Amino acid sequence: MKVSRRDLLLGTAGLTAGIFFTPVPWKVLDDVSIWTQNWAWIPQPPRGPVTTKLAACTLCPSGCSLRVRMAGGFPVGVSGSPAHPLTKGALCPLGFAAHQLNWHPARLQEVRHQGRAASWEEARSAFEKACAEGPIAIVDGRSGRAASIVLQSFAAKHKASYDALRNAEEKSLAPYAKWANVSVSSLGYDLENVRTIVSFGAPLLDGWGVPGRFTHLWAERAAGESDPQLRLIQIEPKLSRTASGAWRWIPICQGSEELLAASLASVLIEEHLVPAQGPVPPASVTDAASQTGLTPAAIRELARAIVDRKPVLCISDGESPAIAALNLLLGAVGTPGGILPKSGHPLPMPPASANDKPLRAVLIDSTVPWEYVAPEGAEAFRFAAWDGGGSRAEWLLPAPGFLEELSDLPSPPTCAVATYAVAPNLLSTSAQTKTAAEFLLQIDPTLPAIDQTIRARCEEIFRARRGTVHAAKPASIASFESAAKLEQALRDGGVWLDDPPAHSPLKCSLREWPGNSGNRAPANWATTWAQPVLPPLAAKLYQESSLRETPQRSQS
Amino acid sequence: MSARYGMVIDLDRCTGCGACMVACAAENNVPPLPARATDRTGLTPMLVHKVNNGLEGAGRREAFIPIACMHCANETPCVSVCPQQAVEVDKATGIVMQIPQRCLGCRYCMTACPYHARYFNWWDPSWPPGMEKTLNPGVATRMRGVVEKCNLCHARLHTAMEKAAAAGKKEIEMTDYIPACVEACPTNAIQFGDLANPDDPASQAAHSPETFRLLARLGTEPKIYYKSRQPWVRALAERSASGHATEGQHV
Amino acid sequence: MNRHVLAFAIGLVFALVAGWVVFPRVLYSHQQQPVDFPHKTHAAKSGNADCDGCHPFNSDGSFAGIPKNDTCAACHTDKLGTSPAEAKLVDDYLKTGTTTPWLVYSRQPANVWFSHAVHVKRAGLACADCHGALGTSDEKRLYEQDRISGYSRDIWGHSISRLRRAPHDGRTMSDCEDCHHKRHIEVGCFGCHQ
Amino acid sequence: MSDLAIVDRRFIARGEERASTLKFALWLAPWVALLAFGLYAAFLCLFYGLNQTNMDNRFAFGLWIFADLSVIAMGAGAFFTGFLVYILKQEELKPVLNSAVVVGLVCYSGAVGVLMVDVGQPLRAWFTFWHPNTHSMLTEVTFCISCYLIVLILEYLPVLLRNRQLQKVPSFLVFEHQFHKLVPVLAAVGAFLSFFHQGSLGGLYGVLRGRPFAFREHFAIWPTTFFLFILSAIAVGPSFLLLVVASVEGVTGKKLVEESVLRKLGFISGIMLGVYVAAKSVDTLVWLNITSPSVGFAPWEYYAYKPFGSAILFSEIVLLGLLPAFLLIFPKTRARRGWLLFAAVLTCGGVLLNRFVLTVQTLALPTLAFDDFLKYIPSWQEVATFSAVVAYGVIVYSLSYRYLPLFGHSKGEDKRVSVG
Repeated sequence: MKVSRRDLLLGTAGLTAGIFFTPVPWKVLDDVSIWTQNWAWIPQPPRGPVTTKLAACTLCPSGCSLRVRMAGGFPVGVSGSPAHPLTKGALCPLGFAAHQLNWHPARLQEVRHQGRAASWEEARSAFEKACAEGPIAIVDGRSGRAASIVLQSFAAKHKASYDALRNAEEKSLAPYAKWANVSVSSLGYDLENVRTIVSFGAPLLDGWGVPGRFTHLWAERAAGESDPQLRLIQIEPKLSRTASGAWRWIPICQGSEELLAASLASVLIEEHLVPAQGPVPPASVTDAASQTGLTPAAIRELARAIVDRKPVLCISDGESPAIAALNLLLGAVGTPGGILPKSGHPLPMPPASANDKPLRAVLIDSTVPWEYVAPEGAEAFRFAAWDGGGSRAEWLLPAPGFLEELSDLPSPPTCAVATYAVAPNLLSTSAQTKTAAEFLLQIDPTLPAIDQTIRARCEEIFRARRGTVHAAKPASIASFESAAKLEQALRDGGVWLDDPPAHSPLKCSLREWPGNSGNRAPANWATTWAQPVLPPLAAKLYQESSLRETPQRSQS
Repeated sequence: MSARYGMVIDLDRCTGCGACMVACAAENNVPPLPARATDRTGLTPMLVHKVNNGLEGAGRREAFIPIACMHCANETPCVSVCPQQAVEVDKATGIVMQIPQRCLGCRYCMTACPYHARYFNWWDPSWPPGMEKTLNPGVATRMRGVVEKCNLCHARLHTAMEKAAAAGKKEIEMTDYIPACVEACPTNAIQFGDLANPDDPASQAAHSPETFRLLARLGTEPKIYYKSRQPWVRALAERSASGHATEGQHV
Repeated sequence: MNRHVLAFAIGLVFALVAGWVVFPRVLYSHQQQPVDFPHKTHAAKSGNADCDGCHPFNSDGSFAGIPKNDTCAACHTDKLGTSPAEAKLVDDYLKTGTTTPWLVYSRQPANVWFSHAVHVKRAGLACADCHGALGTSDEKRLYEQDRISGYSRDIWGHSISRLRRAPHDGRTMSDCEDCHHKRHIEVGCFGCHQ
Repeated sequence: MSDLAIVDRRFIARGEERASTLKFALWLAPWVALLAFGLYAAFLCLFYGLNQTNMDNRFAFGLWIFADLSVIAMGAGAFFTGFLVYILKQEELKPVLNSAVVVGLVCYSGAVGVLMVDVGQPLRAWFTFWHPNTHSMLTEVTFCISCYLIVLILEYLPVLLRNRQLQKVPSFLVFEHQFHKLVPVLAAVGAFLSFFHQGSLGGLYGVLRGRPFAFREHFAIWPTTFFLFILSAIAVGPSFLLLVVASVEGVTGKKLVEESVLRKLGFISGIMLGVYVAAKSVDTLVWLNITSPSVGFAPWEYYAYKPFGSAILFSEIVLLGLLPAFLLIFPKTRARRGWLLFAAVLTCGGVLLNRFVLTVQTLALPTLAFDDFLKYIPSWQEVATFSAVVAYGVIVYSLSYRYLPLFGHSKGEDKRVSVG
């Protein structure tokens, strides 16, 4: 029989009617929705048990203790460890997303020579050649580590110069070190006992020093109080975060800090607010007033306010002898609540040997910030885990990333009590990466290996029988039966904190009032991090909120 | 048991460092967004606003106001508007929650929220290759086209509940349940706790006279309390509407 | 006229057959487990008849789930028998150290939070209450996966209409809800979603 | 004559003379192009997500929601005319009934189309039917609009079946005759549904207690905007229909309906508009003096931001409300076609402005003391998608006009039984 058009029509009608009495439309509708809930191209977190490990952050000299949550062999979360005696569990914003840094697009994956892929062998032979021809310099961004010892001793053996760069906090301590003829790393601020802090532009509440150390003190003793136990006087041209949180904000003209310090000193002497000692500052209040933009009355009022509550401590942003001299006058050097020498064992620190001959090559450790520019004409061997935009270097050598390197952490800058901790390598390094120390150790195996140095230092601490190891619960050194046990405790995330210093007074002799130094370095993470290397989630602060102004350096 | 979790935020202690924002994003698998994203299309379940007292010169002061979902307890604006029950006030915890898998992305709840604490996934989430290994196992990633917001780190509550169950306990230990932003704050500006429990320090702090809440007069009973000793901060935060006291940073 | 009815009826029947018989076969893809695993035999030979012998709870209360290779290796350091399945396990996975890619019948999506501790330790459910006789049979089950949603067939249940299902068949959200209602347990969305 | 033209002719009712095929094609071409462009934009939004738009977390609603609200208000002519003709027996409006149905169908289907692009997860939109939240105005809107869309399709069916070719199928003829008995019922159902979703659309904003600019006092479970939207919708519906008919007359150069019909539409529109403006004024006063201040929002602050000064409120109520109402009610002005059309345009403008204010100004205004007044300019994808709806409307209407007896009964009608 012939199927007519109408039959087909009716057949289709039947089909359509029928299909609604089957699971097809309903199940497909449901499944399609489920499909949209589990799109294959959207990554889902790993399954499996989560374990927590203690570690230490090596992104900056502060060496905060971390609690790292691990799943499937990878870090899935970072938070501060409350056991740390200084940070008390605080971290900087970068720390909380640091576990993602190893997958940052700017991560260096391979040796690069003049922008082209190269091999470690080539890098090594090139460096050995440079060493042979000489002179070379080795630049270390964070001296005093076990790795620094390797760099130092290599420099010593191969007639290279060893330069240890200092960050702004360390620079602010440099004058006292010079006058007392001790090493900068052996000095620190006794913030815990201060009652008045006069900050000349130091970003005390914005990434200064060890995260949490000062902010905790400020929060407990100052925040929002009209008459706080801890008075913070911020002298700074612009309204910074620190200025906003300060007890008093004194806006002055750019660059007139040291003149103001001098004039304050003269007022203090003139009004007998301090015992007259040391050189008399040349500054007169009136011309200080004209240059700082303050009235003479305001300067005098400020001087009185400073000494109203003692002990008082002045902190400069970067190196500033004039402000250091003011501290001397205020008697804030070598006394509690002032600048104190660390007791315990300040690590040996050779002076940065100046080299007059033009450098043949320079080896730059991964701890050196990207702002550092290699001397003209020197072949630069730049170690780094991430490319911070400094492709100026001849050689880019991939260094281990976050939690990938066994390292140790000597006392952080500004800390008045000696500490020591070990940063374990929770993650295995890829074969492609090497630290500068490893690189040099391969060239000269006689250098002291990292773990040997760590062991030696643990034995040193163990022998000295001073201080406490802060872990889950604090344990005094005396309670350890062997140096090996101590080392294990530190490798498991413990932090050794020396006993409070037995006050060995700090002798600073100063002939005349120092002149303006001028140099001043911004010091907090918001401005010193080259933006391409921010953890992507920290970059949200700049990109997806108006909380922070993008750092000027981000243009590079 | 019926808890009412909430926070007390001491604005005087906030230095605006942003640690809470980063910790929140990391804990909740919030993706980094494409370069086109701005503060208006971003995903910031915890967002710190920068405000000032409107003065110039030496009298000028700035303060920081962290804003997450306020978990409104009364007439919760976002719950009643959702056409398909993707938003719900949890009976046991008082947490206002958003179920991305149920959400159809109509964004009606976003227009309903006076705190702008709800965020839309304008993009499919994506991470640089390999970074997905670092996602937090407790939290499922969202897909584009849905709304998300603060759920008081509910994954951490789950973990605490499981721990309690395994130990044969019915109630969780509050020490096991601390939201990421609370844990992250370097000045302990954020107190977290069960506001229904009179013995809870957070609850005592919240019900003390010097606390206040944003847009309290709308009558939605938010469970995020604030305090500040600085009159201008109180005045600014308590005043209901006016765009004059802010830097034009959000545009 | 009745010719029209016939045409309509043919279409109707065609639709019904396609929808009820063909569709389920097309919708699900069929996969074999990497290694045939007879639960019953293992329970007998290994001596621990209880599930938590191989599926224990972690110290933090989380559930270990499918055993890792080392659990198998505890007995299968080397081939104990002659079965090809064991040979495959030992040679391909235990020796090479690659995790065995077991297919999990009751795997829930990432947005679901299911705590075994809460259900077993607090509510006191037995494994079989949800997983049926899985542990006490040697049946080699196929793993069936929904081609559209990517879910295991056990989630929807084996009856495509979800009517007249076997007791342990189906783990959809409504199944969870039903059970909770039966026991008068009230959990909000985030009781089970993450 | 080309074959195409011949086929084309076959579909046009006997005795109706229409523009030549070529002319018609030329008329359609630009609209089809616009439609295609819009569909492309919509595809971009569906494929890449809503990052293609300029909406953001603060401006969660944008051009599309404004367009939906407006279009649906304009479509109100369909249910209201049906209501007038079949329920209130206003027989003289019958001639425009069919084109009212087409306008309604176009507006509603267009709105639903845009909505499907607007939501982030259209494939999950059906959850609203499966897990409805009965407290949500949006649920009410979704249910009513989808039901009413079906009603409109049913109402359109008999019109469609009057096509010359389709009438050749006897069973269709039978069906259509039977169906006519059903139409009054449909009209009643449609009216009922429309009342609710028009209202709920207004309710969408009235319930936003978090947005004191939009929040209004409640009667029973409904905020006043619920009732204002119903009133404004039935006020603007006839005006829009009037404009459509007039412009069709303009384009075709034919007199399609008696002038009296248009006047009648205008008059009804005017009356309703008058009622609306009165209610709106009262509501505004209550809101300015009680509702808003009671939650701490001084009303003047709403109008402190340019360009949304108080002028916007004035024009909404007086210029585009009171004035057209007067022009439409006052016989002398209504009698003059020019004034009639002008007033109708103002009426539409007023309702458009009202929808704009509720959608855009509500979101632009700050709520927290420290957030800002925001700007939002739609992206080209948004504009294109929206314009696709317009194009779609014109195309559907043109086709309906060409092939279906939209206005009154064509002469071919009585012969039709002998045909086929």
